[in-house]
Amino acid sequence: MSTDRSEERTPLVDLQCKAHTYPDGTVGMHEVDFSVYPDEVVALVGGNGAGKSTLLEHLNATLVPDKGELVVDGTAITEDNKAHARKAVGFVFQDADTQLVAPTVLDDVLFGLQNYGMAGEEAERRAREALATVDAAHLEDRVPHYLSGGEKRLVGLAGVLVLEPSVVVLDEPLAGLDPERSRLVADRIRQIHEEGISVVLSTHDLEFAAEVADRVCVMADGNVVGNGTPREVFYDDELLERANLHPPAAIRVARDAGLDTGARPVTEADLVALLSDRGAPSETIRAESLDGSSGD
Amino acid sequence: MSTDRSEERTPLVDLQCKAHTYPDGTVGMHEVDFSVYPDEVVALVGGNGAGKSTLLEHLNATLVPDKGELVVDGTAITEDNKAHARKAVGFVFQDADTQLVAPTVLDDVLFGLQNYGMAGEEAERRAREALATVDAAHLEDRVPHYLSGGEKRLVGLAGVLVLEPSVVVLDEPLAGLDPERSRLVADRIRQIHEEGISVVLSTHDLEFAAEVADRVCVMADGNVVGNGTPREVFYDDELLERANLHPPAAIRVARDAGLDTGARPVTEADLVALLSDRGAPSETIRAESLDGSSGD
Amino acid sequence: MTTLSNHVPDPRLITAYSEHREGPLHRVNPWTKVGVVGALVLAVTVVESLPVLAGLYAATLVVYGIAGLPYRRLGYWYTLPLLFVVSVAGPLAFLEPGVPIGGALTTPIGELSVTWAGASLFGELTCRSLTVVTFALTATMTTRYADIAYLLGRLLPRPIDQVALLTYRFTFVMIETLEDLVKGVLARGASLSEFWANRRIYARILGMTLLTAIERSERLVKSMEARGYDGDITLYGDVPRPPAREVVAVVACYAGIVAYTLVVAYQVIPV
Amino acid sequence: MAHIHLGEGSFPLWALVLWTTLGVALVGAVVYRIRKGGIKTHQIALAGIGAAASFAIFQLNIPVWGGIHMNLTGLVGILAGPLLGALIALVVNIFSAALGHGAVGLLGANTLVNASEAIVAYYAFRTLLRMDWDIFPAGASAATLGLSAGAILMGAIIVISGVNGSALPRGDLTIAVAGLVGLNLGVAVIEGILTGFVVQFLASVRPDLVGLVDRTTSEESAGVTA
Ligand SMILES: Nc1ncnc2c1ncn2[C@@H]1O[C@H](COP(=O)(O)OP(=O)(O)OP(=O)(O)O)[C@@H](O)[C@H]1O
Ligand SMILES: Nc1ncnc2c1ncn2[C@@H]1O[C@H](COP(=O)(O)OP(=O)(O)OP(=O)(O)O)[C@@H](O)[C@H]1O
Ligand SMILES: [Mg+2]
Ligand SMILES: [Mg+2]
Repeated sequence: MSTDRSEERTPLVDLQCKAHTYPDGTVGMHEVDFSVYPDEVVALVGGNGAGKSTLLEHLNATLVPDKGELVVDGTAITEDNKAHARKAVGFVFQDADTQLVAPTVLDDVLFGLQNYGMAGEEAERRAREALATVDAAHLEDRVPHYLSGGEKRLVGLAGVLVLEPSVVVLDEPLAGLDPERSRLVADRIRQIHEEGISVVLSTHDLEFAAEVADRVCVMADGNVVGNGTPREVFYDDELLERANLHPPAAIRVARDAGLDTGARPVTEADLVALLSDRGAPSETIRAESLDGSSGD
Repeated sequence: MSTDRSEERTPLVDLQCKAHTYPDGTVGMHEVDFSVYPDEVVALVGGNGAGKSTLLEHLNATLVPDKGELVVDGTAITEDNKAHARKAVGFVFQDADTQLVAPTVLDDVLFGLQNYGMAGEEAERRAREALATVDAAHLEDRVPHYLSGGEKRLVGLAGVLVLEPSVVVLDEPLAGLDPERSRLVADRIRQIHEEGISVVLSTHDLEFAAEVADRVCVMADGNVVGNGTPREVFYDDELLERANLHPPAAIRVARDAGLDTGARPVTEADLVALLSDRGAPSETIRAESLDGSSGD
Repeated sequence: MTTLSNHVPDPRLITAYSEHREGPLHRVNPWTKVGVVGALVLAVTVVESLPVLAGLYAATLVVYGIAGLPYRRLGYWYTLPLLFVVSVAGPLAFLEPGVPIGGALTTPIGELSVTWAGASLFGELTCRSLTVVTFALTATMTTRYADIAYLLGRLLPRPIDQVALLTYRFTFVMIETLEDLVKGVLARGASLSEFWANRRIYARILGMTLLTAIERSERLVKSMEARGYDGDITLYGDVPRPPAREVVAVVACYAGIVAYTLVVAYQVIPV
Repeated sequence: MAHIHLGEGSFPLWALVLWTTLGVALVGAVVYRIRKGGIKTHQIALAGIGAAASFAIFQLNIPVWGGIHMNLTGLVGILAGPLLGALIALVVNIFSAALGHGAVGLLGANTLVNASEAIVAYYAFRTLLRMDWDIFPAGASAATLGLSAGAILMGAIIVISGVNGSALPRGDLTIAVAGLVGLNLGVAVIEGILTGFVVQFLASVRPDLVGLVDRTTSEESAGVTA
């Protein structure tokens, strides 16, 4: 199982990590070789403690391998030029609360810009623009403490987007969000992708992974154990078993209902399309209309 | 939309709350009238900030209404007999981290027992039994702080079950858990229910609600706006719209694929059953017989 | 939450007043309020006359009311400041030389009586303390979060300003952590009503609070560094300079106090 | 934290100036030391959130003698070290004063008192551990020592300053203040014991925080205990 891309293009981020050991001796991950290519959405999936957060935090040199190498945009990252990795790879942490440090939302979005020496009108203009991108312009004067979970996440995202990174990393972007807010965040992720920024995210929600990702990476026991398109990965039972995962609902339904005919649905939309193809005839038998539009 | 039960049986917990106001003046919920009956699983659903946690925390008198009343097992709860509510209604908080306070897992499970004056061999035996119920016997000597999210949640559950409550309340029991651990927790919830304990839980995962709950309560803006079986609630579009929710995947798929024929699937299993019934025939159209039946 | 004390102002309530209410003092420039706090501190330090001190205190109480703030809460919040006054001024009320009020009480250690001078001292110290307490609360309850942050950032040297800003931001988070821990143990039948019997539970709650704080700070470092922070940046917006009439008012306050000091208190300039 | 703060206006003007100057000198020295080592993000984050925790803990009503409140300054000193401990004491005092607890004019005096608690507790704890004391008695004694030092310092500050408007001779004032310090020493013992239990609990969960084991990457703890 491999992505064709890997041979074609130069990666934006290339991580080779023999091992990462936490201060208390826990090996968070080992023998990991992970790249992010231009213009893709990569989803990291795996059980609790599989090493997803550990891997993600290596991508902008928040953590560094015991032994290994991180190359960002062609530059090898060392102790001295971590700032390069930090700037090129934006990071939205799972815990939105610890990401917002300034007294107001606008100040918080400005925070990163100021750290890179930009201030004044121009900085404010860009900050407002970033907030608008995530549909959060109306929040600019609010105190972070009074934001809802979803709003916090969006503001965190704006604070990263404003730095114009080439890659955005999101650790569990949907954690704790209700369906409506999840949809909002998912839409923003798609939009960022359309603007040409690569996205790497971790999630426990395989339906979400199947929907947004071009590529899915499966982790287990601190290792990347599988890698491919959602369809490749989620139909690989052995792989999923190894990572303690279950296939997404669409696949389970298609299988359990004996529909597994080669169309290989992965997302809900696939399933609907498959069913409409098949369901339509029997629908008509019951004398109903045939405009159940679906598919995409 | 109403539950027949309400007229038949006396509730285990009966909450009438005119309003609850937080210290900073936010009204967390108002005009809420909520009961838990013997032998049921109730799921509370609703958007972020709808008031789910606020309602749940009233059930064991962690929070008290500005004006209102809580009756547990026929006893009205006042400032002086909160202990009665605490003992009868076990509470597993959303944030597993702030729930475990002892240096080892076994100590933590013993914690509640000791508070009720039970100690020694007998207490330990019961604590071990409770840990075994949630499949966590092997963790007994571990430091709770270092457990994975799912493990913490299970230990928290054991710490409550050991007290033999008549109702167990779980605030977002699946938050942050991977699919395997979610399934484990869901299985435990079913098992607790089979043992005759009523369960009240809140969740953002409507598929999960549809699967485990006998009754679903919908909250919006600090109010209970709907109440009924999963099928009643999740097919009530107006209600879901009002609460900013989308129907579970099975319903969406069935609808989008134009399968909505009266069988009204709610869970994945329903959908599979429906499809197998229908799938078989249409499978057969492509060479087999036509005895499609649906509904039950 | 009953276990959290209502004798200590809850920062969440304070901020709710400053963020969500509107009153005449909300519209006063934050620098002006700081100026007035300074003037009041100076005033209560140099003024020695009980009537004048009582007048100052009454004035701050009125301002508190005009700002639309709740008097009943203020009563609770006075508990600790009053305790401090009592602990220092209480013994002095008995020891202060002078004419006893009423009869003396005979005790094994000698005669005990409150003197007029002692009672007056007690009154003075109470007015001094409560004047500033009341106005400090008025100021914090009518100044927006972002503005307070700006003042802190401006008034404190680096890196204390950074520390103070993070403290301000995370106080809310830590109070919630503490509250959750308390809820968690109460839900499992713990009683927190007696300290000694529950000392271990207290230790665990407090230990977990600090542990959470430390681990949060470890994550915070990551998140700040991920946005290029290296210990040295402005985290706050801007507060304009006060309008001329407010400047005049503050200057007048100080001038009045200096004049009072020179003329009445130290009698440097004879009248 | 000694449980009695000095109230606003207790001292004459000259004393206010004196203690403010000394407080500024102490804080200046701390800031100088921190700046000299290069300001590290983790120091700022720990001090910031540590102060927030200390401030939050102050909200908890501890049912002794009808209810006392503590900031656990001794514990904060043990965990954060003398430099950050002193900064935390200052910041906590600033926020306390803003909420009408403590005094704006006596920030200097109150900070001197609390910083001394953190600093003494830290060094006492290190020393006792080196002498192979067990964790509970070491934590409890160190915190009690630190808090006692603070209480005595506070007594000294009051006696030196003299109470504003009081005609009482210094000798009699000393007697009155001795009673107050005695009371505070009582509270110090209670807070010390509580600190001992907390340190013991933390040692069982994360021994590296109380310096019982070295973390392999010492980056984290190095600045903290500097
Ligand atoms: N700060 C830390 N100190 C010690 N061990 C850690 C630390 N952070 C993570 N670990 C350990 O490293 C391993 C990988 O953890 P990681 O957080 O990367 O998993 P994850 O895949 O993100 O899990 P989750 O889905 O629960 O977020 C786990 O065994 C975990 O216990
Ligand atoms: N401690 C608190 N202080 C002030 N307001 C609060 C507090 N806790 C909750 N609220 C407010 O009360 C309302 C209901 O919150 P609650 O936590 O009950 O919602 P919820 O349905 O559990 O949301 P979520 O799905 O995000 O957990 C919200 O507006 C929330 O901001
Ligand atoms: Mg993770
Ligand atoms: Mg909730």
